[in-house]
Amino acid sequence: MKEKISHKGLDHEEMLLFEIGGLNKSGVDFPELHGYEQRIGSSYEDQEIGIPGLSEPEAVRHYVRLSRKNYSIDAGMYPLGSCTMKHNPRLNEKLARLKGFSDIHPLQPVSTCQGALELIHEISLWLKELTGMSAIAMSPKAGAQGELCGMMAIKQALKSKGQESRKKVLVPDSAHGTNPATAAFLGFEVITIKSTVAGRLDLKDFKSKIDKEFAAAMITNPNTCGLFEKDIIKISEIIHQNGGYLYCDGANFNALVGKIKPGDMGIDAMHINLHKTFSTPHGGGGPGSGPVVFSDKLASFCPAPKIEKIGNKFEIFEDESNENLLESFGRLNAFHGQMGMYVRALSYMLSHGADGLRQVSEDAVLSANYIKSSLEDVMSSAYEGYCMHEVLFNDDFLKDTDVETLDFAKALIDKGYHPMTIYFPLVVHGALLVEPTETESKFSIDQFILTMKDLVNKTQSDSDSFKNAPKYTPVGRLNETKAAREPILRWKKEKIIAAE
Amino acid sequence: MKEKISHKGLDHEEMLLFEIGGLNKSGVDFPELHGYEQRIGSSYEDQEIGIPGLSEPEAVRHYVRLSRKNYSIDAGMYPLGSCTMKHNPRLNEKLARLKGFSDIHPLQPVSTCQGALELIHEISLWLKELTGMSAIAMSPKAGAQGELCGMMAIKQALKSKGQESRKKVLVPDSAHGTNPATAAFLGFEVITIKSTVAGRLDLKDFKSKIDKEFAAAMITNPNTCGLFEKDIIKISEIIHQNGGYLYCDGANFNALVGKIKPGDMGIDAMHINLHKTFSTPHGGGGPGSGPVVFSDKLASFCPAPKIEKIGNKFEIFEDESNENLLESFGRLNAFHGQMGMYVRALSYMLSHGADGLRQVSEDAVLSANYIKSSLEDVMSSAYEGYCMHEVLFNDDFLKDTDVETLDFAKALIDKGYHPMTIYFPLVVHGALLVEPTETESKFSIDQFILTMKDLVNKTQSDSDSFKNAPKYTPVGRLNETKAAREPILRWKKEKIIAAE
Amino acid sequence: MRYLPLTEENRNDMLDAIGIEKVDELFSDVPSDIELNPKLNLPNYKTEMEVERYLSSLADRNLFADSTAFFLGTGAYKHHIPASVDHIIQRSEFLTSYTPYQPEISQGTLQYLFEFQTQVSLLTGMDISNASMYDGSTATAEAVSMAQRITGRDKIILSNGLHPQYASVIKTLLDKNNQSLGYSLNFSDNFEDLREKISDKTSCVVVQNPDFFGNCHDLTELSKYVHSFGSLLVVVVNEVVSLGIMKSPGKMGADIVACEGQSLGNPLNFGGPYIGLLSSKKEFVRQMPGRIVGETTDIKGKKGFVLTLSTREQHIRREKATSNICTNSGLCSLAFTVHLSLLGEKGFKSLSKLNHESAIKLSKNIEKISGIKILNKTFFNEFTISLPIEAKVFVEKMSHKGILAGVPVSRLEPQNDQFKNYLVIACTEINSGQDFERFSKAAEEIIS
Amino acid sequence: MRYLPLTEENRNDMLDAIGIEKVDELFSDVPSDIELNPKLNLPNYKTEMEVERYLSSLADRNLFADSTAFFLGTGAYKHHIPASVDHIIQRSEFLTSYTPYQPEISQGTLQYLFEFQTQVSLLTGMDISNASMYDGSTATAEAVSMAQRITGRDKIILSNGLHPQYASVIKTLLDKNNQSLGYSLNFSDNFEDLREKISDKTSCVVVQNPDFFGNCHDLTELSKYVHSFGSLLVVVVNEVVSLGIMKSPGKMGADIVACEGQSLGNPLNFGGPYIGLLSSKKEFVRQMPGRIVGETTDIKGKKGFVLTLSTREQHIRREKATSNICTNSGLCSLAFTVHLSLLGEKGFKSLSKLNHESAIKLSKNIEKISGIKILNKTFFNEFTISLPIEAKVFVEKMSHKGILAGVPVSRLEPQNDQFKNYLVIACTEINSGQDFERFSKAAEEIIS
Ligand SMILES: Cc1ncc(COP(=O)(O)O)c(C=O)c1O
Ligand SMILES: Cc1ncc(COP(=O)(O)O)c(C=O)c1O
Repeated sequence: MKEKISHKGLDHEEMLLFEIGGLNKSGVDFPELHGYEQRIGSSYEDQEIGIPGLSEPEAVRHYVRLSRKNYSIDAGMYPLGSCTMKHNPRLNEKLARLKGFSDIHPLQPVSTCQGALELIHEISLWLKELTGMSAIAMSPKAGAQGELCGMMAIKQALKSKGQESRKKVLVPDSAHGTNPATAAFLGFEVITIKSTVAGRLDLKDFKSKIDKEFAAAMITNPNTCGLFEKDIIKISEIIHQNGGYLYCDGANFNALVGKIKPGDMGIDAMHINLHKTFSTPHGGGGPGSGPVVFSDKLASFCPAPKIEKIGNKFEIFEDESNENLLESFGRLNAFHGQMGMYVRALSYMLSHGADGLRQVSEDAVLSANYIKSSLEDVMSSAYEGYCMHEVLFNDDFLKDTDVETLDFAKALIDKGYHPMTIYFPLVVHGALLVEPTETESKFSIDQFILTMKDLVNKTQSDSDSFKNAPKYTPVGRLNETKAAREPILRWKKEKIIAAE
Repeated sequence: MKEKISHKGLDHEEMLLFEIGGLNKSGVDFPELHGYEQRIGSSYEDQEIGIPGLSEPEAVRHYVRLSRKNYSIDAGMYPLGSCTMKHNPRLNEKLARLKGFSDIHPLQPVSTCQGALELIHEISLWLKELTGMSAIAMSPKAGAQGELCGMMAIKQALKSKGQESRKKVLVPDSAHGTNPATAAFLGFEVITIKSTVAGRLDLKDFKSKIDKEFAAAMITNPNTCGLFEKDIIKISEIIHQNGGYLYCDGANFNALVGKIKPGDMGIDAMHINLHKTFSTPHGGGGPGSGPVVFSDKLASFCPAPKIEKIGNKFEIFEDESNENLLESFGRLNAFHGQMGMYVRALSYMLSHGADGLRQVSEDAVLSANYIKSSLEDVMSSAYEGYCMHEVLFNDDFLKDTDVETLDFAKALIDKGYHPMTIYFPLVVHGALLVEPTETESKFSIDQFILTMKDLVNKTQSDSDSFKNAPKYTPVGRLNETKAAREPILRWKKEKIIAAE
Repeated sequence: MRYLPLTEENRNDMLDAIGIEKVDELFSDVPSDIELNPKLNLPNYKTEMEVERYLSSLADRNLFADSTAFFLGTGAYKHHIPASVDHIIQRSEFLTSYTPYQPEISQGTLQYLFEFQTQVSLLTGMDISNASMYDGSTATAEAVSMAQRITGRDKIILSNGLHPQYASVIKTLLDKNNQSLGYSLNFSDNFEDLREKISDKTSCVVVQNPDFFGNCHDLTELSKYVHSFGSLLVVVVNEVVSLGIMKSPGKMGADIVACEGQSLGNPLNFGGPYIGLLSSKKEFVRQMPGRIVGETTDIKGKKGFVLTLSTREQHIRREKATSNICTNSGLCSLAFTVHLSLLGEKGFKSLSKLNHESAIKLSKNIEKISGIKILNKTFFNEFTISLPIEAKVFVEKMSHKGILAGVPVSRLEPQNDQFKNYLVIACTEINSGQDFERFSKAAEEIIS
Repeated sequence: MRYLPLTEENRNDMLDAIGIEKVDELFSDVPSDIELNPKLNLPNYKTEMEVERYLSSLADRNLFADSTAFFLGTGAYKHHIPASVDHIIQRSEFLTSYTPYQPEISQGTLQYLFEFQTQVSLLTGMDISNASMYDGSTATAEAVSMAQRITGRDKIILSNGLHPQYASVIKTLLDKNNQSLGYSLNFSDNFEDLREKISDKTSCVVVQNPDFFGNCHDLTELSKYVHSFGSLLVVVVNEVVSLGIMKSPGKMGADIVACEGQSLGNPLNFGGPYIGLLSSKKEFVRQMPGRIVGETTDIKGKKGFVLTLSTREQHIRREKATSNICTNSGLCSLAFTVHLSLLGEKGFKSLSKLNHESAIKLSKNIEKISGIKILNKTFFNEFTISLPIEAKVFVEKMSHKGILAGVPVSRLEPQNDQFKNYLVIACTEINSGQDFERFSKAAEEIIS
């Protein structure tokens, strides 16, 4: 007899699939087999794999119980800076499941999927118009792949001019990790640019690092401090004067959508996270979609596939030998990108329209500034002035306490909130980056502000409760060091520790 | 500024819609109006109603938070006796939403809904075959309306024989409340029959109460004590010899489905709760569906509508003047019953098939008996011998403690279980009626048994914890007396207490 | 079998624990006259894919509203349901829970029902409401039954504009002494007839508004008249969306209000499941059938909700209960309340106005068709037309053109020749100008 | 606007609190060269119903698999997905949460990922796996990149049976020195060619199994040969269902395995989102890209899960990270693991066998068609046929008969005439005997 698991009211403990499932259990029925002779040849094998199964009732319960251990936007405010955790409209989920979108194969005859191609074409038009850019690559699977796409195009452009020697990519120290990682992955040399005390790119440092090997700069705008790079026009001029390209990380497009056209900033390429600005759900980590818009200069280097309207038919150019792709830098993934995300994002765009999208950025920026001005007195704003769609605090307000940023975040969990992004960007000590998004009500934001104030108060009087937080969660604070030192990365009958 | 609400980790407090919504907020957009002159006449009025709205993000959060305060089958075992809380297959939900079923109007031309009529016809065939009965009325909206349907047919049959003077309906004291309520609603006189110490209908008492005014008996089999009425054949013979009818409450059909045909028991009418035996979800209280099968004797009195296959077309007879409905007792509700439930139930039946349905009743009965035999030592079985799909305990095992059945149930909540049905049936003191259903795994049942044993142990040592239970729930034990004494039945700006 | 977690090994272990060899031993109480394990003339199990394909093939044989120009009403209306409604009602915690008998772990259901009761009360203009009935027709019957108990009188008077099937239900269930209910479906119901029949034996007068033909009535005068006999006025609302721009039944003096609530949150579903709303003046609360949720506090004084006043109900009062209802329309009430919360005052009023405008627009189109006459002086989103041919034939022909044109009155009253050519047409926010043009064009072709 | 909770009044209050009059003041950092509030050549807001109708009209213009006899594969397969999968992935708590950065309130996601990693490791026969990549093609590229880092070598050798688009991706991203990758799509890949090219400069050899044409390979010998040069064997699996009745890559000696996992739990979606699986021997874990979940304990010693070994990742290591990947295929991995948990060993093996049988049955039917030749000696659920006419023309004509007949090799390799008449046909549990008959009948008509 197994030992008893201890649940508490509505909070159920849930063992691992491998502990509750069975090799002879299944939640899927099949018809009888015929027993034909196998045609697989010598790689045929019919031995035990070891994957336990669950009947449908058990499976549903397993995952429902697990789900209840998660925080979600649907259940509460999720002010995770840089992640744009806005509401995910349910209409989008419904439409993405229409069989005409979800049940079509990427390689079925083009004549049989004209609606799908038209949809991709239409979302392309929207994105180009919203960004004021002239070309687009839809296929990147997330922001980071969008960065690869943009930087590959730049690499290809340099190559086409015989400038392979331009190897240096300038990246601000406040940049998201994907920026330097992307540049390095493509063989560029990453040069870090300092930020000023005002949280912007240090122009002097920037200029000083430009030389003949200068290839491109990767600038995030609004940057990860939640601030608009006021000098962006100057920056782009310098870049172009020096024969380089301006890549813009568009992860923070939610601050600008409908409000300005990034094309006006003089950028050459920018990715857009459909899973941020355009509300496709984060799904616990993905999937995403990171289309990249391009300036004229880079348009011809776009990757395959390319979708075009020819007459009243839609065509897809997918083979790199195609005449429309002669200068293309190649292909980033199989097939045509994230159709499921395009449907959701286009549904979002159509729902809002031009007027609604402008309201989105205004409300997002307004909400962030409202939080900033409400908490400025008790916390420590990292920077002066107005912020964009997110507000950055440093840990000065915790200085004379035993509480650190991490403790503060964990205490916020106990109060029913998902913490803000912490310790990012790196340029601010003990950073707390708060992004409310436009889909929080004022009532909800006010509640958040009250809670923050309460917590700040408590840092003086009761620092212990911060160290012990969170205490109302399915598990207490977890030992991450142990996890990394003795990595247990999968279940085994007897536990193994990987990578000793 | 409003006061702060206190959440705890993943557990969010949630205020009333009326406290968080706004009259000028909405989660639905509309196009502009034309402003035509109204055509409603003097009953036109355009004044404030007072219904607050929520944007979609707020609405989703409101209901998601509320949902998280509920227990559900999906999250845990729900052994609520007499309710058959089995797993609700997700396939059924999907199919009920096919537009061909969900998006059709009950009064559209019969030629345009042949598939719907065929479905109703097919589920009728299944139910008749499974019960071994010859006629069926599909329209009743739940078990209780099924009872009305069956008893109306009996009333009509008596009338057709000029026997309106037969007014007495015999109902066992263990019967579900709907039985006497139904009979009384139709103007019958309800005569209560005692149960024996063995938990069955007392045949002597039964016979003694039959006289010339005897109209029918309403017998539940298996009865609400979870026992098979061994004398059912004898009972039906007595009834029929005395010119009466046997109505069978089929709410407990899960113990028998595929295993025996109720028609063999000599019954004249029986309702089936599709929302029990055939897995349509309970939905927090409904909707249900309670088709009634009839013996030959009652077949012609079936209510409208009636669906029949004529040639290869399906016809629906819905008007009582129709020649096919000449003896019909009338109509129980508008339209044709619970289509949404039929789709789910038929999907369930087809999925299981004849073999699977027999397995259902076997597993349900096996599981109940397994619990009975595992807990018999520490608790007090109300009756000897094997039970059917549910097992009934009395509160003898709590005798020398301060703990009452209600306390025991509340303590079970703290351990992560929905309590069994308590204080029903009324014939057993402090009843605890446990129905595991066939969709609990052995692991889950074993866990339940261990928990029950632990709790029973604790009744001796720590009765206080029972009185204070539940403590791990969104609210503690609620004051039901106060609710009934000072009924607050709706929100008002200033609270009102109804019905002083 | 995919839904059955017990393995053969489990079963054997459990039989062992019980101390028996075969599961059939557990059925030993079944007398030998009854066959155990009878042969069933039914197929064996099917895979999920097979079931899905088969039922889809049945679904495909129905002409569904979204694929047509759609104009059916008479108690079941097609409205656009926001996608979030279906997401919420599919939450496991709402979908797979039972009636909230254990309030401490059912606050989700209880709170939304409390909110639902409030919304329904506001809409109908009444003091209180219960937690739902099966549908509009049974809610109406229960309202009548309530009135009988309250007044201690049996006699019922139905207005001639009541939905024929609603009248049928009342007749079937409540016409205790086989009295005439004075009901005979009639287009122009000015209540003259009805006023004449009222007496001090009358328990209640039942009036539908807008009536079956779509006519709108101000019941203020009638209610006073009814009350002067000590009788109650039961108002029936088939299309709750109308309440956005019509005087509420409460304001007009209703004592009990029964509505079909399907229009909010619930799809057409070929007629069910739907949701009955039942409201009344607060002094009648102890005669209310069905479940009611009330506010209370827990041992620590924290607010919470419970099912209350259950001494009205069958599980406590048995043969003395106010009704035999047990299971109600739980999840449909959730859909209703979610949809209405999404709409809010602003949205609900817009929806109501849009429906009315849509019907006005259609009426303007139809007025231009020679041979067709609109009978209504007043209407909300539904009106009746008289055709130059049989309405039944007309709708059949229209359906071949992908238009579901309305409900022929003869579908419900085939025995009454005067209605042969009458068609009731409804129009909601789903109908576009294109639908109206299709209607006109096709209608002209058919009747010419 | 239905998704925006702020009312005008709220906005004004908030502006007041900030101490400004107009929201545009918040944008004062935007230099004047950039136009604020530019005119957008885009329509204004649409109602939910309008959006739904418009996008449905686009969807209606696509011929979807369920409405056809369907035979497409080559890296994207149609399988039956149990209805419960979609229910679970739509749970708010899974759908609307972010990457589990705060483990105490993300144990749901973390535990299923831990289970997912275990399932993937078992399927591939490898020690460890990460928490998913974008898709099979990018997982393959990342596997190659891993091999380059591990071996400190640049050179890559691709087998000629690799999916052409996968080869393209590797070429685009990793062909650092514009070396020849030795890739040229070729039907009968017996690896001779490949063996010849291996040297002690080779970082890895990439082999797809079953290969692009459907041929199955026992890689045991090859892996030994590859290892003898200090190179790694990267195995690519396009159709994970094949792993039910084929030797696992791990067993055959693979060092790194990259799979497209779409076949389990994920619909065709016109090519995305899909899910890349990446597994390896445990000694390579610190070169793994992407997120990995590990087990640990909380302060009270209770078991829990966290993202771990993050010093491999971009947010910690920046330019020194193993990859730039951040967002992965979270929800698709949930769908994968739910589907696989529902199947279990028993179901997965049945599924695998049924797929194989289905393909065998189709092959038997096709063998009877004169003029069509099956090229494969071995296959799992996919094989290649040679037609007497251009494959592109053939599929177009078949599509007019409601049959989506396969993928012409020329779709992916148009420049290579040798493949002009080659068609790759896949067959899964969804295909019935009726589909096969339709295929044969239509094919005979078209080629005769
Ligand atoms: C500023 C910034 N850039 C890039 C990315 C990478 O985007 P993705 O996670 O979609 O790859 C992120 C995502 O967190 C981000 O915040
Ligand atoms: C034995 C019995 N009879 C009748 C009923 C009434 O069924 P319903 O709730 O569907 O009206 C029930 C339901 O609880 C029951 O358990």
